[in-house]
Amino acid sequence: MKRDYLLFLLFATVVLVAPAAFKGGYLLNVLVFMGINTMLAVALNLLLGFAGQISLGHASFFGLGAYLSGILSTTYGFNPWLTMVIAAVAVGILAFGLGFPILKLKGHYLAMATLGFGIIVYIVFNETVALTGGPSGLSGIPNLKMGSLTFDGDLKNYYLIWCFALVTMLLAINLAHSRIGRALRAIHDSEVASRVMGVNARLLKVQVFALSAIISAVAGSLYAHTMSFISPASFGFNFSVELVTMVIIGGLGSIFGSFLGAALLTILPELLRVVQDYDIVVYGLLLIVMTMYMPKGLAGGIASLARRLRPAKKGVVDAQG
Amino acid sequence: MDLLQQLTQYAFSGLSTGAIYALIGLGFAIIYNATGIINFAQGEFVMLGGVLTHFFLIVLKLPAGVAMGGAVIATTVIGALFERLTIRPLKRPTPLSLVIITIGGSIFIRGVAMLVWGKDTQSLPPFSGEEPITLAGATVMPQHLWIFGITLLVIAANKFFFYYTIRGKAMRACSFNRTAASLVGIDVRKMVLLSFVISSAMGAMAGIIIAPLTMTAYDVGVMLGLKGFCAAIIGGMSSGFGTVLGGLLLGLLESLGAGLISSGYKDAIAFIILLLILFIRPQGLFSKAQTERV
Amino acid sequence: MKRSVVTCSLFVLTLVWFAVCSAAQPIKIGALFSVTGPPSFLGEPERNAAQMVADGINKSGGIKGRSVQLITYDTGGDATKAVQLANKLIKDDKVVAIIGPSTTGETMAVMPVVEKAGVPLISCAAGRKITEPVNKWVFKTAQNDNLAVAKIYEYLQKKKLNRVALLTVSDGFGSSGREQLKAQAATHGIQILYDETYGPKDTDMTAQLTKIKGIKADAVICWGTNPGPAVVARNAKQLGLKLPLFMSHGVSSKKFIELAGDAAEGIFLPSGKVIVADVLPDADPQKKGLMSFVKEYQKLHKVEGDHFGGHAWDAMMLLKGALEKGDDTPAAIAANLERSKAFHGIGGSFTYSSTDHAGLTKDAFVLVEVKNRDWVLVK
Amino acid sequence: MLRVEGITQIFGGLTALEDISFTVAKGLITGVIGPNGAGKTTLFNIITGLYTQTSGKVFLEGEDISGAPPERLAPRGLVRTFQNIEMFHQMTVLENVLVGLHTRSQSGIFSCALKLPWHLAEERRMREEALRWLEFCGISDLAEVEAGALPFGKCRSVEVARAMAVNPRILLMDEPAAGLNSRETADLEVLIRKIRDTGVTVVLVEHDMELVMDICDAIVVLNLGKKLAEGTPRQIQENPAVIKAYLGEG
Repeated sequence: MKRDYLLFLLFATVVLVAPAAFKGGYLLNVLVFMGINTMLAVALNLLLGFAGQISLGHASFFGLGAYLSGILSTTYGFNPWLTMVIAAVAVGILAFGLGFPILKLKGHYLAMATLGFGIIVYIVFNETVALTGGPSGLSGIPNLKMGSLTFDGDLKNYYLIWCFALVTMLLAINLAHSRIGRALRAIHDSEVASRVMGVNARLLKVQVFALSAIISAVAGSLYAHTMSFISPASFGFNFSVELVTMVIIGGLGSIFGSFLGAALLTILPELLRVVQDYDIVVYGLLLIVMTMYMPKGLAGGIASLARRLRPAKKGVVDAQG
Repeated sequence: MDLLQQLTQYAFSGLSTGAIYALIGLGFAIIYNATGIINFAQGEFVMLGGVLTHFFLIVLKLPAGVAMGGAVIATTVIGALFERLTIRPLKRPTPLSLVIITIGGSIFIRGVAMLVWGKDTQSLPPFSGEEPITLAGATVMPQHLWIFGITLLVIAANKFFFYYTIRGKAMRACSFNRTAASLVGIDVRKMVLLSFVISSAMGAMAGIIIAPLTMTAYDVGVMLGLKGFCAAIIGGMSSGFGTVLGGLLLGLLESLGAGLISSGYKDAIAFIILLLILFIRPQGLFSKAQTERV
Repeated sequence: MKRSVVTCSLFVLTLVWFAVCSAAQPIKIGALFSVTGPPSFLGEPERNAAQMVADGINKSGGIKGRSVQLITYDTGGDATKAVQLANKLIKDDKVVAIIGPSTTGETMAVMPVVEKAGVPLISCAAGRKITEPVNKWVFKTAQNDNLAVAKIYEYLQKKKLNRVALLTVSDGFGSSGREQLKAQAATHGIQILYDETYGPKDTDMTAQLTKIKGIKADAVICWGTNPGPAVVARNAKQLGLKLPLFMSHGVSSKKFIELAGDAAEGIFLPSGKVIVADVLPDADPQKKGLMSFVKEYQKLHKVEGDHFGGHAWDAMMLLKGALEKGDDTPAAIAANLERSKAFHGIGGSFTYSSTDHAGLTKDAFVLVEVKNRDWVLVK
Repeated sequence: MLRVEGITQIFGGLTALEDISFTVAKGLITGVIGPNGAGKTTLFNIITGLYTQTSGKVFLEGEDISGAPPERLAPRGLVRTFQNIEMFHQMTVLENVLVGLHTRSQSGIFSCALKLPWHLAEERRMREEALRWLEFCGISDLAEVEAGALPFGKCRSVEVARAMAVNPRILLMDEPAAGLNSRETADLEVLIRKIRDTGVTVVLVEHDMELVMDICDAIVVLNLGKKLAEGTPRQIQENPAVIKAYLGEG
């Protein structure tokens, strides 16, 4: 437990000084998106890794946050900070209501239901042209402002987004080590025993679902206000799959793993650009191979590597002794 | 055109599209029943059927029969390889890891198809002419009749295989209880492989017979796969009439929705129905048996 | 003495080296095309055509003695990626100008980026809102949708076909066309009786067409890109829908005729002149350029050059013109682009001005009809 | 304390329990015994809400709790342990016991995530109490060990500590001595008595007759889904029907 907080402190320090190394280059811009993806991956990990419930429609909550915030601030002239709060609350309520029937389902049926929900939301984005601008998107979304400070440059956005991402990570770590986090992990290990201990598994799952949706909506709002432009294509089924991939590749239930997964998937297109059209093939292959040979993800892989190194050292000492 | 005539046309159009969904849905149901896996790559088998036939028939200029046979065989080999290389080596398969692996497989297959055959949409000649057939004031294409016919044939073959052959019975045994099946000497792994073989062959067949109507390209598998999946779920994941009825119902509702309500929301209507069914009757509309899904 | 000779010659050598270097320093031009993803039918020919122009320039000695380096990135049709890659082009590759992206959505997303950095962008997307209102840094080569719509509506007006049914695809292309179709209806005395959309991956449109059959429309306008319109054409034939069918310039390539087969016969559509290049009168100022583009493209890529590739061809040529006129700083390029006059390209004859960054008139379009599996000019 | 009335459970065509009725007195240790397949575990599953019985009723201190799910029974003081120990393997022993305290803490999802002050105070209180229960079961030294790494015997103790943390009024133990060696069984006997001495009513299903006869105040005997006998250990030992059932079964 202490180790997680120490690691977090170290991580936060790195994040805060990192921009110095990039001097406003293009990579800084990639890091902004990495921050948003980290928020989303951590949010989904709460659901997938802690509560063990799959969602193939999480991009829709991201999109709902982006559109609610975007429409309210652009078309109706609300303050962007206010619209962020409105979006978070509205999406939270929606997810809470949806959670009860949808989380009754298990496994593939849950996957299919969340996928279906994601597609419905996507179609609504496309079809309500008067409101969302339809497939050609919504442009001219105002930047966030804080007094005289407008978040419009990469560096400013970097700090804005990463503040949110770090807070998200901290909240998730807190949650993992609390009453709720323990109950969730208990459900994961033995649902029967946890129920006998008085854990209301169903309510908890729904609450986590809602929290996860709220964080995703906030990320969506941030995305809308930093990009100034949103279109439905960013919130489709593919992105939902990409989010699940981030969580799985990073490691289920590991907060830092979610960062690793988000980082890898944000950087991956940059790395794969050399292979051009082959990137989709490599992406599919990576998904299969990682799931097959690294079921605990990058975080699990690093942890077991560390474990393997440590006894080796001890072994040497023993041999000498 | 009066309303009644319009409704007849909606019904015919819906049922024709529904038959396509049904055929694809059956592929899902077979793998699910034998293994408990939802194969998200099923749509890609459908795509492969169409794209490969186009490749053999138009590019390599092989005779039609050879081209179609070749497409089915090639797809089946790919399906079997997919199972051998990705599903079988899994030490502890969980529903989650299987969902991700089959999604990864579908992305991979789609990517390879794009690289090999390009991004263009291709059309295939219909089996028997392009003269529409008029029935009760509504029209259908001869190809639709082929789809209906082959769907019926597939159901009959399924019924026969699963209830009257040793292998089929063994596969059903696996779906009820894998451990028990292996205790009585059924090679469960072989059955899983067999289910992938059957469903990829069926997917390819579906892809071939629908391509003259819907055209084909590397990316047609996604939406067709999802719709087929919907059909299977509405039908309660049965590998017989349930899924077929599910597909027909889905097609019908889509067509009526597009004609009478709004064609932009057509797919949304389909998925709302799916959600309602999952919420209210997760065992599917047509089956009574209570299975482990709630 | 000896030493000073060495120093002198070193100095001279350094100067020469610098001169050589700066002459060899290529002009970097960025390109964003959606080579993969749903709009790949746009991005692929665009990338090919842009590369073809760049290679052509370099083969013939470059621009003012300097070669051109084209840096192309694939956006996959994703606005987020387009923004990231625009940033990459500007910040890391330090390009002087960008051509693309392929779609209106991506262009709208990229616009704030180039505006902030002060780098000219020549979009290959059709959406009218890209250049209206005029943005100092943003130009476009694809014909505005409104010109295509005007072409169709003028013909309808002439033939007194006043009641139309619309069927548009629910993506950026379709929704932009739909907007224009609705906006211009009144001024042309057109009445819209039916207005529905279909999904880009839909495989059956009989329901919509049945509905259209039941109303008293004079013509059907379908706005989409392959394969949807081909499905519409086939379904219309199946249902025996006898109304004149109009498509958009989104399907003005041989591919559409191939996909729709016999059902394509008699279909009208507005198109850039490229598909009818061979039957244009010799007096047409575009003819020479069109013919050479089509042939050259065919030589390299085995298919005839279409007007999507033409957008990128035009963008590269306009850029070349601007670079020949002045400095290679982004600001100078933007200023010189704005002075482009009567450039006879693939999409039409371009004349940019400080109030017009689209540069085309409706003469850029011709109305064609499909006859015997080929295009015929409609007079 | 606990009263079951006419419990009948039919699985498919098979009658697992038929018209079972008995009462468990407050503050005592009651044993439920019977040969394999007598329906003991099924009965436990019904009482604790994991199964819903075909007919019959369960009362907890006069209150009808038939059909209530387990998560609703825990706050009312009805808790059970499992024959094949349902441990939370990936959590430490202390965390296992903390889950037992779930119903006795209130922090919601937001105050947990935000680490609000009252949540921190509550967390401290819970930790102290959990440690107390570990001490009660004599395993304080194992607090930080991952539960999955424990030997079987210790798991029993953790499970008991976890159950006691719920603050039960009545504790149902399903074969607590199964898989334990004689020394561990002796320890268990002491522990069960200790639990009773805190005022908790104990019901246990057990095969180890020696243990049952030793510590139980009352015994219910089931055979083939029916109640065979009920009484003090001595009465049961002398009951001819019981003797026949056991000897007859071999």
